[in-house]
Amino acid sequence: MTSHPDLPRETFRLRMLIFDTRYRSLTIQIVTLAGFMLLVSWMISNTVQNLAELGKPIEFGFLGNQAQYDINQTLIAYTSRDTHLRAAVVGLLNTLLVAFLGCALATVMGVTIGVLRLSRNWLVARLMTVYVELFRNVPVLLWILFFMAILIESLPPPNAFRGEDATASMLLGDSVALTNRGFYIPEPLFSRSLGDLSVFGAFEISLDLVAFLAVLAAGLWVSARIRARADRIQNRTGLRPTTWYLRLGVVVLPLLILLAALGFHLGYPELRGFNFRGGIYMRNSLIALWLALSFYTAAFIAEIVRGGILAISKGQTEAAAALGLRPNRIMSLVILPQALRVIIPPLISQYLNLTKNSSLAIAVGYMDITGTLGGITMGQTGRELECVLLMMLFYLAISLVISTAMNWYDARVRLVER
Amino acid sequence: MSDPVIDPSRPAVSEEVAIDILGMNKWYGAFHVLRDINLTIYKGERIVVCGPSGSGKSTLIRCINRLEDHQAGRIVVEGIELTSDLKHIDQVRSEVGMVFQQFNLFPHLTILENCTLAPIWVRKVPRREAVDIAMSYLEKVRIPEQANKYPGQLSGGQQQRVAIARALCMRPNIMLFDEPTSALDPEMIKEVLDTMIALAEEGMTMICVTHEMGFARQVANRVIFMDQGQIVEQNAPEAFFNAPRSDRTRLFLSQILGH
Amino acid sequence: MSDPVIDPSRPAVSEEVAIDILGMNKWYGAFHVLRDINLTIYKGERIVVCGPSGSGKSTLIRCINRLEDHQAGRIVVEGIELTSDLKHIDQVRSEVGMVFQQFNLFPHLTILENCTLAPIWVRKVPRREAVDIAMSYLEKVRIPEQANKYPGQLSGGQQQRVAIARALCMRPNIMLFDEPTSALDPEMIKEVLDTMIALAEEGMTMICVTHEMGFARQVANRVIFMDQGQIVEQNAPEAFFNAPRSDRTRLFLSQILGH
Amino acid sequence: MSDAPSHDTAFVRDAMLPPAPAPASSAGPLGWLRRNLFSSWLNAALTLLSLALVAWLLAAVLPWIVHSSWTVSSLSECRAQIKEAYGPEASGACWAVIRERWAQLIFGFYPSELYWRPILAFGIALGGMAPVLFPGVPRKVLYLSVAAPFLVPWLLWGGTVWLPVAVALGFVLGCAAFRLVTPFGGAILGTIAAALVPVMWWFWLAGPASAQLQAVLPLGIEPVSSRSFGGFMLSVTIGVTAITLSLPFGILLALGRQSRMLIVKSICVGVIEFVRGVPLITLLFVAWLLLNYFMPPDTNFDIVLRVIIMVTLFASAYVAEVIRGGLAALPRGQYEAADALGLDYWKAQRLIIMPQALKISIPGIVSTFIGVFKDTTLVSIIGLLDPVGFSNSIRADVNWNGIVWELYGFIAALFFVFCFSMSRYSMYLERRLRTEHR
Amino acid sequence: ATLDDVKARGKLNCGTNTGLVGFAAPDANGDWQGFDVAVCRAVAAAVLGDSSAVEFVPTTGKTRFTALASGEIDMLVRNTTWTFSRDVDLKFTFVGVNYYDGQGFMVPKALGVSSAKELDGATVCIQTGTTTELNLADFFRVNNISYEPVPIETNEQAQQQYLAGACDVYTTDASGLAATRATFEDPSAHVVLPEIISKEPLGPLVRHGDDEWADIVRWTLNALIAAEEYGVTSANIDELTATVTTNPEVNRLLGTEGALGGMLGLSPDWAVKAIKAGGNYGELFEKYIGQNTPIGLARGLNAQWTDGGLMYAPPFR
Ligand SMILES: Nc1ncnc2c1ncn2[C@@H]1O[C@H](COP(=O)(O)OP(=O)(O)OP(=O)(O)O)[C@@H](O)[C@H]1O
Ligand SMILES: Nc1ncnc2c1ncn2[C@@H]1O[C@H](COP(=O)(O)OP(=O)(O)OP(=O)(O)O)[C@@H](O)[C@H]1O
Ligand SMILES: [Mg+2]
Ligand SMILES: [Mg+2]
Repeated sequence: MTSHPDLPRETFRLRMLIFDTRYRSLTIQIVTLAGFMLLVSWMISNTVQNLAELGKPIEFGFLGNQAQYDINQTLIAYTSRDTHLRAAVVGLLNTLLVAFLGCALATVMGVTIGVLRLSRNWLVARLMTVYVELFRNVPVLLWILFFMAILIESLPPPNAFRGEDATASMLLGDSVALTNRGFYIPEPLFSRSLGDLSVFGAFEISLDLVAFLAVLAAGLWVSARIRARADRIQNRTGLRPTTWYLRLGVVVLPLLILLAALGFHLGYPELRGFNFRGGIYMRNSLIALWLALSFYTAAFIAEIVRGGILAISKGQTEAAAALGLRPNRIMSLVILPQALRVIIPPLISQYLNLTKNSSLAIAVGYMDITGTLGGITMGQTGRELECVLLMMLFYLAISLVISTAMNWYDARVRLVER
Repeated sequence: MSDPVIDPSRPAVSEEVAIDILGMNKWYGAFHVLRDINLTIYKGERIVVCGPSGSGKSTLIRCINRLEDHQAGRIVVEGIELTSDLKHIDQVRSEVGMVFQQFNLFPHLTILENCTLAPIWVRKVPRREAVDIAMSYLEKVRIPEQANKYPGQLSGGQQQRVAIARALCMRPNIMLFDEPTSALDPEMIKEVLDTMIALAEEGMTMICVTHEMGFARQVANRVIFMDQGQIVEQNAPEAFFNAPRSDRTRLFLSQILGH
Repeated sequence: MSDPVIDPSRPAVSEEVAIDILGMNKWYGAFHVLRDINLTIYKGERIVVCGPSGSGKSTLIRCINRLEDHQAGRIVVEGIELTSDLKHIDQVRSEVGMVFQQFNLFPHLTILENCTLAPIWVRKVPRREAVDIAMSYLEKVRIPEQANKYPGQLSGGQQQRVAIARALCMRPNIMLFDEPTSALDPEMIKEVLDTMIALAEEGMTMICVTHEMGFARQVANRVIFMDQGQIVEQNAPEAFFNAPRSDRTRLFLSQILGH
Repeated sequence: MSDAPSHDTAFVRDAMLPPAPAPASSAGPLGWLRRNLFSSWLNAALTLLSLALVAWLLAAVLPWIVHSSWTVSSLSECRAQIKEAYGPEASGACWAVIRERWAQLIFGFYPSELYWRPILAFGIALGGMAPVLFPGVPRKVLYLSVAAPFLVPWLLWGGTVWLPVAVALGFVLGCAAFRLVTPFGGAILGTIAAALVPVMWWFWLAGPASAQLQAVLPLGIEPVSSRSFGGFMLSVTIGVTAITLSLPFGILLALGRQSRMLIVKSICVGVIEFVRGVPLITLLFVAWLLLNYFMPPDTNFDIVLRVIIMVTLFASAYVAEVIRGGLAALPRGQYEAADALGLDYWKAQRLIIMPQALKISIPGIVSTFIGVFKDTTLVSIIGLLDPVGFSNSIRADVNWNGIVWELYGFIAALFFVFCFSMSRYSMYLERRLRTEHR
Repeated sequence: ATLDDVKARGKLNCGTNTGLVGFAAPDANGDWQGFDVAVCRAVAAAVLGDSSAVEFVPTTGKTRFTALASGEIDMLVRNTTWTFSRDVDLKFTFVGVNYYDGQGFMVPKALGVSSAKELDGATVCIQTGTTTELNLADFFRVNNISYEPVPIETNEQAQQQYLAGACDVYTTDASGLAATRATFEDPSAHVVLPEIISKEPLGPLVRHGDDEWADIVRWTLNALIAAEEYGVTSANIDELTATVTTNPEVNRLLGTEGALGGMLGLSPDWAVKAIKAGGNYGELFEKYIGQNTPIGLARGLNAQWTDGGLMYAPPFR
């Protein structure tokens, strides 16, 4: 194939922009881009003009000003003399906290309910159906308000614990107090504490926690090695050594030793003054939000789990059973690996939904990012544009991270097809 | 009808009993699926079960490895009675291999892993040995080169042959087949039947639900015809096909062989 | 091999050129699918294209109505050169009808609506007239009584005949067929081929990718054999089948006619 | 037979066995109980536990619901009445607040003599959706579907009849522009014209034109400002409008996202991912706080309108993803067949692709609608009086200060009934789609 | 200008609370009632001659300023404290004070607390988005005692938490405390502590930059206050307008002398209409929040200056 009568190069004419498939898509894209840019720049110029008229040019300097308000729930040190920026960071961490707690509880509940919905027990299956339908067909905002109201109305106030004729008492040997302000649980204390580590002078991280995590990680690593060894032995001899006590031991024992070395003891909450003092205090707002988000999301997760398990056809279980596999092995070797592929992607998008729904925290006064940056800060400084922009950026960043994780997982586990 | 093709090498049947079913009854709720089944199968026998749809063929063989439980009567497999005792069920299941209509391969495992899974976890065979066994059976079903592919990448016929190899890897004494070819295209049916014929020639005890009458003539010692949850007729294949004694059998055969 | 069956009524071929392909090349990315194709097809010719899988047959006929674009060389259809000019593409497409292996009927429209859609929206024919045309073609393919059913309610052979009728409703001068029978069961293949033969007898210019050699012998003026993206051999059917000149053709024919 | 089986097993059954009744353990109510509730120790324990839970819940809630008061007009009277009727320890529900305020919870401040208008409007909206939602609806109903988008807002907001007419005229103008321009300008210019002409008409001419017409021929009904919208009606209005409007945008976004043109694709992906990545509440903040900034100085949209705009944007992104799924489910052959018949892009989309893709997507769209509808409760956070917002206002009335559960319960029940029936419906649709021949 | 807009529209857009007992709440017929609402009605009557020509826009603590700044509403009467930064930085004009308030604390009597200084470690419910948050932070810091803030979105939720004992203290403007307390089952079980930790002058506000409009709102409010001072009530106003009184100040107020209305761009009897809309300041007070209502607020600081209060309308001349 040496030469072929090639097309004579056509000279360009204007109508080719529209009628020639080669240039056509270029035209469309340029028109679209131009239209989009026009729209955006029109809106930006309007905004600039409007804000100039109001005398509020866009600037973020206000973040450096004193916030002047207090926040009850903080993961890092904060006082009303700190800046708006720090208040925003407090809110951000609070969002992440409730999102994390919510995802964890929702997963546990969702999986349990999803599995129970498939139970052969008629009553249990029906009850779970009622649960799922009830929770997913009522707005989450109402659930949040409901849970808050239930906590407030049904639990005793701290002063009911007081005095001779106390109407309420602490649980578990006076270590846990459930009040309508929140739950007080014992806190870990260390009599030989390692102290705190200051990061950039802005945050303090407890060295005890760091040490704990380090030992835990080491324990888990050793445990994984033991498992790998068990795998090797099984491959060689066919017999799998029983290792669970060993694996548990290497994780738990060093931790116990570390705790003993640090002088670990529990600080119990006790009623002093108006409130309980000491212990870890989980406020109502956090608990209500946490429970409502988890219960609501669990209904969706339950459906996902149920769908995932149903998607693994009955045939898979039967085939595995016919090979003589025991039910627990069927679960771990055949059903779970397959069901997880179906379950995890929608599960992750439920996590994303939960995180986004946590922005309803303001309904119960939990100081997440919409409560601090998008709430009090915005109200006090009148910087709506800047605050909303920052909030959106934060949520976008979260969803970007989560969807990247999901895509990665998706690509990793996709079943090989023809 | 032409003369039945009888394979001269058809191995003889021993005296030992492989499966003994005595007055077995099964209900689904109030629906009486299996009615008073009495059946003795000897080692090395190849039984073909046929009958109209819904007659309980699948249920019968699923009872034999206790994928379903029966409510009355006894089933004794290789001397072990099937009760709700888990130990017995496990023993029986590792003696009995089963091949399903829908293959039911594990799509997340490679062909090789499909075949070694049960030997490793149930029989506690060292992995290397399990792989050797698996490869030998994959060679027997003539697809050793596919060992590292996933089920989704294979054709239906290949998948069904893998399913057979997977069951064989447990070195069962008895094989159950539930319409192994009915989900396959015609050209694939042949490759699967060939595999099964080869297996029969080695003297494996087999119970096979199928409507492939050619296969039945070629390998079966006995053909069982079921209807409405009962064994209506059983006989050697030539007698069964040439001189069916019951009206129902005749009707069924005329329908099946009609085209 | 027996003598080719030559239909005595096979219409003569005119002098006018229907399709002219000159030094055409096409790449998918870096993969050279069609290599230097030169082919002239006259009005009224019936061409059968055959060749091994992946040889570029489909790609070739898809280039003719520009479902794919080519990167070098020229394709002139009914005097209109296929460039990237939309007007030309539209003109060519309304001159050329195409029938796909997978029928590709529109499942949400009735048979009649499938057939009248393009005449109404592309040719701007009044609805009443379009219905008349459609009914006449549906009669030609012998399924007028199905006109108000949906494609999902028809058998594969019927669907393929509807697909042919749908293409004919645009009154094309040229018909392209891409393995129209390969997704069909044997008994349905015949009804579709009969329809195509009837069409051929009317003198329609046809290019047909098919492995139905009986059909090729009966209606083709010319058989083209492709391999590796090139036209390896072309000839009148009797010569092609009886005295293939290239080794590859011989090999291919022996495989195809082997069973 | 050389190798006849050594056991003569030949057997023929002469008389067929009749089915025998199942043993008690597997049939009858006892069998049912055993199988479904007490099949093992674990199951029995679970059953008892569940029963205890149900009993406990009912014991806690039932007396409260039953020991109720329906007739009084304030919370204190209600408490007194319940104490009197059921003893000093009894606590019961003051359903009287619902009796007094249910109309507000449902219609907000909408003038009570005009309640027929929203009711009729939602009837029409439902009728308009019927051809999509139910099989075998007569074709004539399609006229209603076309008219509904203009009729419904007119009924809700009232005012001159010429405004909806003028708006509808915009679409006619768009079509006309497309027809006129396409022959010489091609589909691209045609599309641009079809988009620009109506937009210009709506922006600059529709208002004056309808005012002129109104002056010449006054035809209209009493206008109701969207400030008066509230309660459940507000939720439904926002939800239904947003979903309806989001369909065209969702389709465009989905097509854009499927497109091979990089710029178009990235713009659409950007918009979709942005909207899906932020919580609705931030978009509502934008509606309340920022949307007016984005507009030229001195334009002032109604807040309900602004909320509808943002919720529409929100719904569009989700609908786009649903429709993308529908598009992906279509085989490539459909596109090719359309091409081969000579249909151009828009005709192929309109006649071939969209009808099928949308049909597949309907269950997904219904689910999206349920989600959006539930999310409309968030407007209470920006001070609109949807049912949740209204419950706060009712509690600000001296008479009802302090009432909680009755209002929340009523609102939750309203939402539950609505959403539950919708979700059942979408499941039915899904089943229907699966069984229908495609 | 805003006046022209309002006249063209035929309706006054007035921002109010989404619901605050005594100050703004819709009744069973869907009509807004309350002390703040009455100011809106008076302005509407003065400008448009119709006290019902008001579109009430419920706003939250977060949304109120934007609504005003963006022109969504013409004026805001939502117990909004007049502060420096709101006036100067947020660019609003406070046209007067319709209620002098101060932040106070309410506690259950059973707690045995008699001063806010004894509240060390207490849990305090506050409504967010208001100045109370800032005052509270300052108060406790200055007194070097600790507290646990519980931010709450609406007054109703705050009340619910307080009653259930989820907070020891409820703090908000003293008027709000009184109003809330009044609706309790047993109001006597709760006390409002003596400390008033802040000055909270509450009043209507408008946007910067439209002084004519600000004047209208300012003088409508003043007219209500002055009317009380001069004894002009909704009962005797018709009589007083019909016969020119001896008091020239009253005459100028009622438009029977001079042309004050014209200077505002309104009709001469603008103030008459405003007063007739609901009554003079004192009447409004008594009707919505006074001693004889369930809320039962004393006039206190809000009495006329002649009675030792701060209500002092500049002269109408
Ligand atoms: N899990 C079940 N619950 C209730 N009835 C069942 C169940 N499984 C099967 N059946 C019923 O039991 C009867 C026998 O079913 P079985 O599958 O054994 O028939 P079969 O002879 O294998 O039919 P086919 O040739 O269609 O596979 C049928 O009527 C079937 O409807
Ligand atoms: N869209 C595409 N992108 C890249 N390669 C393609 C594409 N479509 C086809 N090919 C490749 O081009 C070659 C020719 O394909 P084509 O479909 O024309 O073959 P064919 O002769 O019709 O084969 P068959 O008989 O299997 O239909 C094949 O190797 C195929 O893999
Ligand atoms: Mg079966
Ligand atoms: Mg092809």
